[in-house]
Amino acid sequence: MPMFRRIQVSLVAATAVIAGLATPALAQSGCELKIGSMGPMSGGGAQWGLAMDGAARMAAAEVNAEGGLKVGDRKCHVTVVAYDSKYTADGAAAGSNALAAEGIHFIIGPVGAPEATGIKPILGRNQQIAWNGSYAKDAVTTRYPLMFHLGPGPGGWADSVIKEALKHWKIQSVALIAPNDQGGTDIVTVDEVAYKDNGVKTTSEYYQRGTTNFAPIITRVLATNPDAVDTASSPPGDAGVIVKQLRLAGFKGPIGRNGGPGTEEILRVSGGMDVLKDFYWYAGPPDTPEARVIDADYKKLLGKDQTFGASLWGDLPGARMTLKAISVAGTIDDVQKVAEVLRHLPVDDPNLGKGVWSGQKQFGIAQELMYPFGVGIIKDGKEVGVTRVEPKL
Amino acid sequence: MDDKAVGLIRRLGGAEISAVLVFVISFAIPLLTKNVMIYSVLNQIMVGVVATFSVWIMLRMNLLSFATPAFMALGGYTVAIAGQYDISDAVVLTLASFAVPALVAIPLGALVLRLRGTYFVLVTFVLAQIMQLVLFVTPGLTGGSNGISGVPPVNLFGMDMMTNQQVLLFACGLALLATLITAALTRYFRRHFAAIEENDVLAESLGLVVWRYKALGFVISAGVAGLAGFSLVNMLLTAHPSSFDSIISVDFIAYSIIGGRVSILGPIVGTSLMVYATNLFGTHGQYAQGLYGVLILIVVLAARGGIVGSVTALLRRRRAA
Amino acid sequence: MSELRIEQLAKRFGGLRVFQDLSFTLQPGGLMGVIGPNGAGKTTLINVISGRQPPSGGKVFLGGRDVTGQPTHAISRLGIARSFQQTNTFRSVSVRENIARAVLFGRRGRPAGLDRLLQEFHLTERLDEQSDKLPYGLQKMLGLAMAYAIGPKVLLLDEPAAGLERGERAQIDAFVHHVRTHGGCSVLIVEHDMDLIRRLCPRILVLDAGNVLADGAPADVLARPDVIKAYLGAVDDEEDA
Amino acid sequence: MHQFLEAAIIGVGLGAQYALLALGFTLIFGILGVVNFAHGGFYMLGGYVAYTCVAGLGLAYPLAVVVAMLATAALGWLFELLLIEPLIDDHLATLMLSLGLYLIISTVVLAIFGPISMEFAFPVTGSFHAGSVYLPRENLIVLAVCLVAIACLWLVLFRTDLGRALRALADDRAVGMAQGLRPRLLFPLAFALATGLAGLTGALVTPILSLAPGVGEPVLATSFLTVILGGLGSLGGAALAAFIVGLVEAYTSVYFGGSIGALVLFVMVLLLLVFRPTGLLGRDVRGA
Repeated sequence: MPMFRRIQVSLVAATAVIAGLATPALAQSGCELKIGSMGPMSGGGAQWGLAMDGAARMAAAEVNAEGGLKVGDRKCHVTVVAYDSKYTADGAAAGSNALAAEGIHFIIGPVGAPEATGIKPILGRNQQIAWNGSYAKDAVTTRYPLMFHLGPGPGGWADSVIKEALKHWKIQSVALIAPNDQGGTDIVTVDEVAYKDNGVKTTSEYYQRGTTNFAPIITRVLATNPDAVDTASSPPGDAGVIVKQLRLAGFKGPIGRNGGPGTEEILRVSGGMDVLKDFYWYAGPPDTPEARVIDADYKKLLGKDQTFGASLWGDLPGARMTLKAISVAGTIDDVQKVAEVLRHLPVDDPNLGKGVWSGQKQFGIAQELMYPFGVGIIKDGKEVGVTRVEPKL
Repeated sequence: MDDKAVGLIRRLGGAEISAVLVFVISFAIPLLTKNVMIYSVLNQIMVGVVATFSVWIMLRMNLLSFATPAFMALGGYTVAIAGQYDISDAVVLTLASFAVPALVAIPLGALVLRLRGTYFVLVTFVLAQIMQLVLFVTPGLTGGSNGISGVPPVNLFGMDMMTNQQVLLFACGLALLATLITAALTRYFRRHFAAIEENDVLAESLGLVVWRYKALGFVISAGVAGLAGFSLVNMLLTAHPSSFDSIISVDFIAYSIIGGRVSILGPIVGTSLMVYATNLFGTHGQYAQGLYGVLILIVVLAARGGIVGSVTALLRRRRAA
Repeated sequence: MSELRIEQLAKRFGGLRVFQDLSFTLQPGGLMGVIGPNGAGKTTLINVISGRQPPSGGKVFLGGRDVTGQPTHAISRLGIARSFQQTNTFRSVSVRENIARAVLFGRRGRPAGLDRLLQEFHLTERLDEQSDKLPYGLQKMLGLAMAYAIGPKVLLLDEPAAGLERGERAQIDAFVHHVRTHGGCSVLIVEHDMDLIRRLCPRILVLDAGNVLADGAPADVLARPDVIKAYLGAVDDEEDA
Repeated sequence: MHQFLEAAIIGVGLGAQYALLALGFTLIFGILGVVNFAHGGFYMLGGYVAYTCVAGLGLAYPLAVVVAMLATAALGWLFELLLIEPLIDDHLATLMLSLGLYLIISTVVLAIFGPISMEFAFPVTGSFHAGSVYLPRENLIVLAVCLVAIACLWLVLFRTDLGRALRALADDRAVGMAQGLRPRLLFPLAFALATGLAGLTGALVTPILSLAPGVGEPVLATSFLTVILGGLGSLGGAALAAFIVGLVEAYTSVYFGGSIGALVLFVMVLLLLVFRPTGLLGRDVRGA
């Protein structure tokens, strides 16, 4: 009866793969604490995902160097599992599940707004704490209390950046340029409000992500004769090209970046200080000797240079605070308890200084870490310096 | 087994029956285990298989379609938008998520089915990109680049499908429905599709109305993709443009070719293997893509006709020996 | 009945004229041959009549009904079947399945004498073999059998003997005889094999440079000096373009 | 008015780049019947090879461009010979192979060079200004080189025996082979020619734009669009369509902005196909 046998065979073939999934998860030995890192680790935004991973690995290495994380009366060895969530909503959702399957309750990441959107609803199901570094309008909400935010977002800094820029230049109108997806539009809408509050007229221009030549967009933008152009949250590579092409087109006004780190890369891609000329930007954690210690420690602990710049500085406190909260709560399983401890931990990083739990005003929930940050100014091709802004609620 | 039963099975098709059985059995898995990894992978497989069926239906007629994400988006956004009007009845949503993309496919089909071969491939790719842009420029309806989040759970027979287990069970149900539709279509018209796949000039000269079957296949394929979109949105509780990026069609095509295009079991095997591999590789961070690429090379070079095709050929050879 | 009438048919590809002003009538049950040197437009003629290519001018009538420019499947369903120059079967499936598909798509049921035809070609004993595993000659006969299996009134044969061994060519005669007696078909043959044409066709049409050079009984036509000059000097077994 | 001129200048510049890419893409398709998903990967690779030559080996930039072209051509040649060749008639399989290769190329680049943009500047800077219209010098040079490359390609294809052989294979492989052309020799060569062009474009264009992993993806999409518009396998069509795409992209982006601009371009291509299903200069296509 060949027909019947064929059914059997094809059934076996089809179910084999599904059955193969049912292998039991790794058995745990001793006290081992696994934490996750998440973000785009390939493609366009890879540097941010890899910075998250670097931060998680550094925080883990710090406690391991002291013999492990003290949890109750045990010392736990901390390891990091990375997940490439590809800057997509489903990538992050799948990542949450994949990490949950390895018994991971604490995730450093994800990075992008789409990822944050995707992972938020699932954290409750999987009992996981996550730290997103996105600039999404709803980076944290009361509805998903296990989501924390590596702040500040544009809502926290934009006003200070604009006020600082206005001290150096007369800006009555600004054109903002950003990608047309959530990573762009969310920041631009926040920036627009901040500019208007400071009496600056705005126009916004969105481009298709993946655009490589910005000359047409720039021609369009310059037709409105803006006093300044703000590259908002355009990826640093894109922003560098935008700067270069703006200057080639003869634009003489100041160029801003009210949208996150990456100035070094912009400087490199655009062709240097002479091209950049007049530039103001949100500089992330201020470049202080204490912050620089992080780079030295990273090299000492992980045996290689950190190549993520200030991104790593910004991500590190989230990882450190998480481990601290686990230690204080004395549990590696009770996520609710860890979250509760975390919300009340004092915000004081050995390298970044004193900060606050912000977010109440913008999001209605104070789950955003905000440390001192800097506003950088380059004028006439010379770096004027970075002004330190203390966090305030 | 008596001759009548054998005849019936042969008429219905062994592979088709196996495929349906696989999904019937899959209902048991969420009831037997609580393992999050299995839930997660299985849920992705359930979504992926449905989307891959949509590609596979077109492959039955030798048409390689990149348009699946566009129709998935139509189905998914239909559900998300309905959710905003508090429509959460599972039956209504299932019908809508099938019907909306299928209806849109009718005029689109008239446009793109005139094209053959690689033109069809490239144009469907353009269609998927247009859909992305349409989402971006219609923030009022689709939430633009932010998508629509907080989609309410579907309501099946008065019960909200909220827990992980219920979501997965519902995904299994949608996959079973998609399998039934796909199996019924490709089995009932197997001769027509096979003739078009192999030699549409000859088929037409023998009197087959080729465009009619191509149109039918395209419309059903669009509807099935819509079901995949529904399943995905239901899993994420969010309809987001990044879920329907044109580039994900590459995954579904890879699933069906790696699994094998000759049998309906191909998409199932291909999707299961590749989704599993993706999850395995996902924790290898930046090397995930490369590992995926290597896997594609290996399967294409080592298993011509895909996995199911190769296994079938192997068995046939052994039987002949 | 199903008389095939061609009126002033013309076909151009861009500036290239394939044929023009072509008129003839094929009576129900009739049989005619079309000959001409390579590139005379013989295959294109079949393509245009069967709807595969649109004509640039002129009309095609079947049984008095204008079928010009109809799609291939429609013309096929109205009763005009064609065979192809190269072997043309569904290669990956069995002989049985090939025949079954032709019968299914033709939608007229199994035509009279189909099984006897298969027997005559010795295809009956190879029904379960995959069609592209058959010897070339048999594949060709299968292609012919499939054209007949849709139950046509008119059969257009495109170089049925091309590629066949001398010894196999008698099967073409048998096929033509069979479809005329059992199916009542009229047959139009495009062919290079002059023996075959002479043997079979009571009437032949000679095409040259897109025009009808001669039309009549083989004995008369083939004796004409212009026909000999235009065509017979260049007889060969090559397939035309 | 100056916006109008500006858009024209930008459009022609874009068109020249797109033409080099699309010519290679359509060459591979026309001759081998392979839809090359790795085309963007070769573009990216060209950029990185040139960068390595300049920054790592200290080569002069023009020399680096040549090296990049040769290196990508060599990789294309090997890829065709070793992987594509055995499966040449299975269009789906070759499509998947090129996709797999693309994923591997991007991963290798990411692993070696890291995720951030490279510091890779064009050796010539500055721009010509005429009133409010400007023309960057570097763009002018790239445009010139692109046009020269297109001209060279045209000479090779239409004035040499190799070119005649390649075109004969593209027209009809069976006839070409019957005439004694040897696909085993010519196919890898055609593939290498096309990937070399992509590498050349990458080496030329990435320094004036940016060089990072992921710059290959939009290249693939644009090549698709251009080739559809021009007519598959038609070299003249690809060149013509490249300039049309470049100009339409420039004008729509300047007058309607980024998102709408892209949408207009896509819809335009779709509409064209309604009226001319074989593209501007295409003929009937073989099945895929």
